[in-house]
Amino acid sequence: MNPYVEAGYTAVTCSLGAYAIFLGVRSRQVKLRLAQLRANQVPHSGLVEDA
Amino acid sequence: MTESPNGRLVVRLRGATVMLDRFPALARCDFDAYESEVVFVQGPNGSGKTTLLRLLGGLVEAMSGSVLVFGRDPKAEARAIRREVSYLAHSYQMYEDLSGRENLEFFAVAAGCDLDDAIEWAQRLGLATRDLDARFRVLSAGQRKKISAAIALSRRTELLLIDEPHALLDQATKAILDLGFTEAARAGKTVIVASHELDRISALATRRYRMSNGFATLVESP
Amino acid sequence: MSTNAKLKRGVGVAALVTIALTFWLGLVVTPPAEVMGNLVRMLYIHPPMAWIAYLAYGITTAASLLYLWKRTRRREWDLIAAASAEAGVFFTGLTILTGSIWGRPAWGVWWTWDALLTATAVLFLLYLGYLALRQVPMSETKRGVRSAIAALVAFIDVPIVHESVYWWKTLHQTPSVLNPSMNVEVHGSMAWTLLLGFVAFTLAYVWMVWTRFETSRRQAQLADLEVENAIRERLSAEEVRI
Amino acid sequence: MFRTAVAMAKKDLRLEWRARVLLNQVLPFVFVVIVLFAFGFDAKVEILTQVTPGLFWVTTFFGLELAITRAMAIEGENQAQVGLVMMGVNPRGIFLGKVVAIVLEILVLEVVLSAGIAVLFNSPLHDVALLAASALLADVGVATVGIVLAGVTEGLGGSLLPLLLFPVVSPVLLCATKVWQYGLDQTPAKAIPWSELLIGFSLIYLVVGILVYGVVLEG
Repeated sequence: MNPYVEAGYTAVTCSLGAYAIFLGVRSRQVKLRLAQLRANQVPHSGLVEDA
Repeated sequence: MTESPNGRLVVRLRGATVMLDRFPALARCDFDAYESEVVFVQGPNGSGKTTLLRLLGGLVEAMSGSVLVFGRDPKAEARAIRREVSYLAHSYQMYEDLSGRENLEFFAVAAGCDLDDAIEWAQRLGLATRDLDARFRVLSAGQRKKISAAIALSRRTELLLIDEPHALLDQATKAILDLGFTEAARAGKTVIVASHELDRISALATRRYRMSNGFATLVESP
Repeated sequence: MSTNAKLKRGVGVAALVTIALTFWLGLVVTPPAEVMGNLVRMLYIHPPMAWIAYLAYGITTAASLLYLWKRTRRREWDLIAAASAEAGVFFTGLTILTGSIWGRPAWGVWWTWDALLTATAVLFLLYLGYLALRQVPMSETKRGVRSAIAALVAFIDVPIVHESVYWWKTLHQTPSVLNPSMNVEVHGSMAWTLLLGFVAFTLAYVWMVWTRFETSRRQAQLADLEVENAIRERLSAEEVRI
Repeated sequence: MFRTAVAMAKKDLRLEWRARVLLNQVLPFVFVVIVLFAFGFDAKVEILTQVTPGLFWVTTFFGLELAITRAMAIEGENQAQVGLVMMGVNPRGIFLGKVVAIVLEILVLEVVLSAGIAVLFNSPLHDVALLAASALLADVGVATVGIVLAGVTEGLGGSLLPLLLFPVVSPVLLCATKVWQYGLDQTPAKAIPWSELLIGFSLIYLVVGILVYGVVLEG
C-alpha cells in the first residue's frame, strides 16, 4: 500500500477517535455534575425547569 | 397601563432578576413609578441602584421576572422606549477633545433634540460661556457633570433616569438640579433618582425605595 | 435511556459502522486507479470531509440567523451554531491535512497556493476566529449575539474568497464529483465507496454536533442552577444587614 | 440616517484633527514598515519595485486596523457610545459616519504612503485614477467589515479584531494588490474583474453593516 494513503487514513482515524473520546468524556463529566447538583437542589421557583 | 390614585403607571418591575456575569445585581426586584413623580432610590454602593436604572433604559436584560416601561419591554423595544427616556449616567458620555458646546451640538443633531434648550440648561446649571467653549478634557469633574446633565435634562422625554446626580456638584448646582427634577415632575414627567444624599431625598421625593442586595423596599408612598 | 439518547447512540453506532465499511472498501475492496494507482484511495475520504465542512458552516449560519432574529431567539440556536462550527473547523483541518498528504505525491509539494487549498485555508482561519471569539468570557446573550454576527460576516465571505482565489490561481483537480462536465472518472465499486464515505462522515458530523450541543446545553443548565443559588445567597444576605 | 452620519463623520474627523493620533502614530508606523521591508529585501530595487503593490496593501491594512481600533476607542472614552445608544441615535447613521471618517483618514495615509514608496523604492505610479479608485473601494470594504467586527470584539481584548478581520478581508487584499499590479504594469484592462470583485465586496458588506449594526450596538 501507498505510504501516503496509509498516513492519510491513520491521521483521519486518530483525529476522529480523539475528538469522539474528548466529546464523550466531556459529556459524561457534565452529565454527572448536573445530576449531582440537581440532587442537592431544593426545588424552587421553576427557574431551572424553564431552562 | 393601569390607572391609580398616583396617575399613570410608567414603570413596573415584578421579580426582576438581572445577572451581571454570575452575579445577581438585581434579585427578584419589585419596583413601581408613576407619572408626575420624583422617585428616589437610596442604598449603599453595590446594592443594585445603577443596574436598576440600566434595566429601565434597556441597557441590561432581565433574566427572569417582568419589566415594563410605558407598558413595553425596554430590551425588546429599546429604540422606541429610548426616545422617551433620558439617562444621566455615572460616566460623562462625552468626547474629550470636543468643547462642551460642540458635544452638545453633536448630540443635538444625532439625537434630534433642541440645542438651544441644552445650552440654556448648561447656563442655568452655572456653566460660563468660557467653560462651554473649553475642551471637555480640561474641565473639572463638576463642570463635566453639568454638561452631561444639560443634555439629559433638555431632551423632551417622559422618563428621566438619574444616577448619582449630586456627586461632584457644589451646593448651588445641586439645588438647581433638584429644582429641575421637581419642575419635570410637575410637568407630568417621571424622575427616578439614585442617590446617597438622604437629606435631599426627603425634601423632594414623592416616593422612596431603599435598595439592598439587589432588592428594593418601598419606604414611603404619598 | 430516553428516546433521544437512544437515537443519538444509534447515529453514533451507524457512523462507526459506515466509517469502518468505507475504510474497508476504500483500502481493500476497490482496485487501484489506472493513473493514480493506490493514491486514488484518498478520494474516498478527502471530498466527503470537505463537503462536511461546508455543511457545518451552513448549519452554523442558519442557526446564527435564527438566533439573531428576535422572534426565534433561543439559547439552543446559539449552542447548535457553536457545536457545528467546532465540527466544521475539525473537518476543515482534516480536509487540509488529507489534501496536503495527497498533494505531496501528486504534485510533489506539501502545500501549494492553488485556489481550493487557499480558499480552504482562509475558511479554516475565518472559523478559528469565530471559535476564539466564543472562548472569551461574557454574558450568554452577549456571546450569542456577537458570535452570530461574526458567523454571518464569515459566511458571506466564503463565496467571495472562492471567487477571488479561483481567479488568482488554479491548479487543483477539478472537483471529481461536482465536476459539471460529469465525465466521471469514478466507476462501479469506487463510486459506491465514495457515496458511502459521504454518508459515513455526515453521520459522524451529526453525532458530534449532537453530543457537543447536549453537553453545552447541560453546561448552561449548570450555570442556571448556580444563578439560583447566587440569588438566594444575595437575598439572604439582606436579613443579616438589616 | 444621513444627517446622523454626517454629524458622526465630522465629529470623528474633528477629534482626529485635534488629537492627531493617526497622524502622530500611524503615519510614522507606516514608514517604519517601509524601512523594514527595505531591510528585509536587502534594499534590492528590482525586488522592491516588483513587490510594491503587495507592500503598499499589507501596510495599508495594518493602518486600517489601527484606524478602526482608534475609531472605537473614541466611543469607549467616557462611554460616549452608551450615550449614543441611550439617546436612540440611528445606528445606521453611526455606522455610516464611522465608515466615512475612517475611509477619509486612510485615503490621506495612502497618498503619503504611495508617494513615499514611489520615491524610496523608485517605483513610478501609473494609472493613478485606477489606483485611487481601487484604494477607495478597498478602504470602504475593510472599514465596513472592520467597524462591524470591532463592535463584535469590543471590550474583549485587542488581538481578537485582527484575528477576525484579516481573514474576512483577505479577498480585498488579493483584489486590490492585483489591481495595483496591473495599474503599475500599465495593463489596466486586466484589472477589470478584480475591480468588480472589489465593488461587490464593498457593496455587500456595506449593506450587511447597515442591517446589523443596530444589533451590534445592542450586544
